Amino acid sequence: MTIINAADYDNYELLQMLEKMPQPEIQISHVNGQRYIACGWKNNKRLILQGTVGNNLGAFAEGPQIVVFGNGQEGVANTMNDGQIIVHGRVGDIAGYGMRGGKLFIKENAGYRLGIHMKAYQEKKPVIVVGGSAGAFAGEYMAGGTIIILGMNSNQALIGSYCGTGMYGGAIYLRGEYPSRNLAPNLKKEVLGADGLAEIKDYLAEYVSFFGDTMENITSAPFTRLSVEKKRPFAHLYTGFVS
Amino acid sequence: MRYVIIGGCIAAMGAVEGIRSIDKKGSITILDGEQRGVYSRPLISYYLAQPDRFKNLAYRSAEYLDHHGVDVMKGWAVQIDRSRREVVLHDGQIISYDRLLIATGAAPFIPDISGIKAPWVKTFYTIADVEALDSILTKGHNALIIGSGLIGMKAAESLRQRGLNVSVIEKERHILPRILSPESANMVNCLLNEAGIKTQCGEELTAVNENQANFASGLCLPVDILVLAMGTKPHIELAMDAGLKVNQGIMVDEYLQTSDENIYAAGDVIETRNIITGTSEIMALLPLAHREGYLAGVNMAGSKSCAYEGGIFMNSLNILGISICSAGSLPRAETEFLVWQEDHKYLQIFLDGDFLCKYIAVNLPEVTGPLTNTIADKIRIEKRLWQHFMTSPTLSAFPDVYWQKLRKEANYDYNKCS
Amino acid sequence: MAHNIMMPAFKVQRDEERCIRCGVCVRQCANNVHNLDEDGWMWVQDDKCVACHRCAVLCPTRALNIIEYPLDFRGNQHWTPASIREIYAQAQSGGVLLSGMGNPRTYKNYFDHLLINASQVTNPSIDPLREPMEMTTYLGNKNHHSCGEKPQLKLDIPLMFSAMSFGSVSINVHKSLAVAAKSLGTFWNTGEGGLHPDLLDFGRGAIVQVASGRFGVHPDYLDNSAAVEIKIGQGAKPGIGGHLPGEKVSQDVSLARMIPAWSDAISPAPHHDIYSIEDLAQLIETLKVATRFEKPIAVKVAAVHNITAIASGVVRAGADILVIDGFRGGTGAAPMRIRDNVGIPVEMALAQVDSRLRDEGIRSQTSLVISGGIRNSADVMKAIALGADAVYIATAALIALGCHMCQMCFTGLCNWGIATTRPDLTKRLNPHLGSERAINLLAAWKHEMMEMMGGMGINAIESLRGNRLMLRGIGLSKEELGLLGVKGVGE
Amino acid sequence: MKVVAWTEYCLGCGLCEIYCAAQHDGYNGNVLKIFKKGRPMHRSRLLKAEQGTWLNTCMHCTHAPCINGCISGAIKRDPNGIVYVDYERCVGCYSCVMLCPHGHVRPWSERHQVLKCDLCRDTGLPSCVANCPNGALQLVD
Repeated sequence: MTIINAADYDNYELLQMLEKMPQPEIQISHVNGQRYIACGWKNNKRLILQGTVGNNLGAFAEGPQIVVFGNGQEGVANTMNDGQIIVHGRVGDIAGYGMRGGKLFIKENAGYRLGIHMKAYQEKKPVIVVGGSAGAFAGEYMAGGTIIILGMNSNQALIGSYCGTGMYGGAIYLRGEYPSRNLAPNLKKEVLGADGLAEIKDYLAEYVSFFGDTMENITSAPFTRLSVEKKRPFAHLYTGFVS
Repeated sequence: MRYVIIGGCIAAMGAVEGIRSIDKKGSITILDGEQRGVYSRPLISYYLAQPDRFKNLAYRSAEYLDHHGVDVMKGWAVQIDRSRREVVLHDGQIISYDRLLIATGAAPFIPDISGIKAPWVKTFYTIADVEALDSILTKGHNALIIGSGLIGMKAAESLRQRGLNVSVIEKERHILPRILSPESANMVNCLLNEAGIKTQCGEELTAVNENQANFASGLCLPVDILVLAMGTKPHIELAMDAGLKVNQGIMVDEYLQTSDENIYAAGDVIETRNIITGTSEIMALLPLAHREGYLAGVNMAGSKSCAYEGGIFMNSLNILGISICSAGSLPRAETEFLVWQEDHKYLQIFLDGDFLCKYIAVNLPEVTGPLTNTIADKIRIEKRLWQHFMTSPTLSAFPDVYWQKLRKEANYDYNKCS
Repeated sequence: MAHNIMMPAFKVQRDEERCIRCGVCVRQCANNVHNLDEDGWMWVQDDKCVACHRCAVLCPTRALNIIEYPLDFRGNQHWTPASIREIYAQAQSGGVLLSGMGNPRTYKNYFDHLLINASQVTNPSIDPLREPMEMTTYLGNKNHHSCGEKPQLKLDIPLMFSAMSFGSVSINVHKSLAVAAKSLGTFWNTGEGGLHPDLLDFGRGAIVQVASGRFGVHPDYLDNSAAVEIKIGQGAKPGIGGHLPGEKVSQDVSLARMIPAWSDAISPAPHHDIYSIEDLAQLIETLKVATRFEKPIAVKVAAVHNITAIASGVVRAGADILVIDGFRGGTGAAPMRIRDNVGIPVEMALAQVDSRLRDEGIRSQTSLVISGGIRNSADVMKAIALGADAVYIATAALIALGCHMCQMCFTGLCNWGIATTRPDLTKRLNPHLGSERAINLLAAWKHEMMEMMGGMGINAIESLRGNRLMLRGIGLSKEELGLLGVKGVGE
Repeated sequence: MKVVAWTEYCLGCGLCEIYCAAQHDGYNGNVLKIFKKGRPMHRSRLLKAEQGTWLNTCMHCTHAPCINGCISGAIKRDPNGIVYVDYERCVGCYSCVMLCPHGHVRPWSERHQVLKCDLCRDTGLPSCVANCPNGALQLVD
């Protein structure tokens, strides 16, 4: 493994160097807010980042495997097409915006607008697992994929306001108690027993393997699955006529 | 190169075109035994029906022959001298050749029974036959046609059009036995009767007496004109005398070459391969005669390069507005078939596994082109597609596989078009 | 709902003397206006007619004519027939009124109040048939002092095809324009609906869009492009997002957008990762990093009231190309109220933005491209003289492909094969003919522009850019002249 | 020379058939007149199959089975390679109909003759090509 000290370079030098490095596995220490790491990457390189990463980590990427020992800022996995990002800490706003594939695991809390406009396509099914809680607008305009919010490592309410507003596809799984006033209307709510978790069991197992909790502990609380019955919520909003 | 063609009919014309596609200069001589010029035999029935309208029976015009530099000699060949490469004509003239094509065709079969030489008993094969018939026919008389094959039917039609009372007598169980199935024959029979042609099957001519024909069953019919249409036999005598290999017809290889390397043969006089049954037989059909002649011509003029794959039986005839098309053969006696029928239209197709082997279409000529070619090209089309087609047999309903194949063969690039 | 009280908008007139019952109109109308029954009786449903003219154009005997429905309301300057009909429609359905194409209202058109100069005596005019005439221009950041060469787009003609997403328009529109752009030495724009796999070869000639829905955006899409355009807003519907109804999301559209077929495709109003100029700067930067600084990044905004401040911010955020879309810009579907009432004319926005960027000394950091209702080569000339580097056209291109401006794009039943994804309608636009027509149009415009430039004594398009002395205003107030930065006629 | 039809651009509008009929029998493309006063007999037919619609037209084959199988020599090839019917000679046996692989040659039942494309050889560009609204028909060599 190659180890780099981020403090030795300025932001763009670091990005350019990473771009050119042939090594499959790179560790970067002393990351301190450097932006755009792994942006638009189309490879399976493995990055281990120590410190706090800057905005848009892994945006537009397809394939990189990224582990952050620290926190993420805004736009983690923004419009990501494929790959895996594991954050051993918390992330800022718009994590997983427009994400179409790959997986994002966050140990602690996520900021506002988590997984906004996520969508699935054929074999591409994006997944976000948040160990803590999520801010307002989680899953807004969600069109596909899976968001799981566990509330394990957080003292806050599980979700902020307007969760699932305008959602028209995919599913959000909430573990345990949540403020139901924060849910958008028209969402279909199903409370699941342990047997109802088959769909997400693998993701939970991955979470456990990354962050070291136990499956028993996670499944000790009931899960609520949020989805939509009407796949076309806006079909009757408009009217055309021969003007 | 000097080419001589014995016979001046369809195969000869094919040969001229075939030779000229390769050799523009060599001399071509056609020996026209009938001394009537190059004409098309199937047209004689139209000539008989409307002598004024169809005076000109030429298959290709005189200008056409001129243009191709063809010398038509009147006279029939009596002997082929292979060693000297010469043909001897009836008047003793000697024509030498480098390549010879025997396209002598066939002649009507005349049974050896009493009274057959009566002046009102005629055959229906040449212009001379038609002229002979024309000279004796009178409106309202009774005409009897012996044999309900293609020739018999066309003779019946033209005599009917001339206002005679026409009856067709067939020895087999149904009319047009080589073309129709019992089911379709039944329908055609009704249509023919409606159109004023009487038919009688299962009767064999035994004797011809004065104004009367006798049959094996004891039937006895009054008759003013009797037309013999009992089939043809190939003119193989010339080839036999010359020592060429002959079976029922002249034997040729796939290049239409006889057992003499300088002599080819084509048309009704040869035996060819039926590509459905795989057997070698006489297939006296106009389109095949042309193709055989053409390929023989090509092979005579150049190196032996164009092989003849054989042919299929196919016939299209119109009798008093009834259209009958048929192609193919049955490889076995028991062959699966599908039928569609509506009003006066009828279609029967015979399937050999996923291959079409024969069809019979009555008053439904529109779809027959693709059907014929599906048989001839042995295109595999699943049975269920045929079943679908037979629910409403139109070109649009024709199995898409066929159209795709045609389009693939055309294979044009849009960008390269004008 | 009870009987609809709205009368038809159009009347189909059939000349029975000329009609031969051939049925071409029946087969060509996707709205089922024409019907031929088994008795040979032709009948017409006027209320379904949208006046697309398909039937009239294809009728082999010219037996058809379409007129506005002659039944008129009582004359009223305030309650116009249109305003009454709109109320009927909403009272019937309860929906937001939807419409297609650009703003059809009679707002002042500043292009029509600008006149172009020509040389006489003191400065000889140039004959473009004889003299070389440079029509090439480059788009991108020209400020090379700070950090080296910046990526540029080279245009052989200062015209590009504007963004129209696959889904809102048919694949054959994309094919036509992609081929035409390649042949003309310019660029086409994918719009926000991704790039269809059939058109991968034309990606390098395409400006690819990244909009709030992020449809079809992935690394290959970004790599296989000429430039990337962040779509913030659109002139036809500033401030709101897009909504491609599920009916138009066919298998092919699904492939390009990478969403399941027949599901709605919703673009939110804002990019939720852009709530400020700083956020925009970050998305621009992200895209530059993702494309390894090899491609210019464009930002497209709608012309709105404080466009100058917005433009300044966008340029400072690092946009290499700033696209301003005026309120006459087209759309596949927009709420009618927004299309007709929101935004400002692009002429005014352009003049103001160009001046402002010059005043702030940042004009060289960006290229200005404008769009929104450009009808002809004179509009292009005026736009360039007002300060544009190049011009986007879309509606004009669609008209070249056969659009008859019926403004019913949102139904997906375009009889001309343009605003539809139905395969049987899509095939009505043969891209071989479409590209030829688009090429013809732009070739003709190019020649006209060279003629006008020659008349002005200018032999390079870049010499015209921002050369407002070549314009005079007519019928404009002093204030308008001042805002446009042009003198009045006679001055 | 032949007309090639592209299903991918064929709209099935049927204008080809209409203009084909009007171009023949002395109507010189006058659609109105042939439909109002005459007997419109189009040569080529619009077919509709699984793969879409297309004009089923003559390929003017190099070894044209219709020419070779014609019993009266009525089907001829002109110096430009166009295969046409000499109506002086056609007797309506339909051998050509039976032989045409494209199913293009069709009966003209009321005249007991056959109809086939002659590429509008008397008037220049084939009428179907000239009037196809979508370029789905092209004349190729």
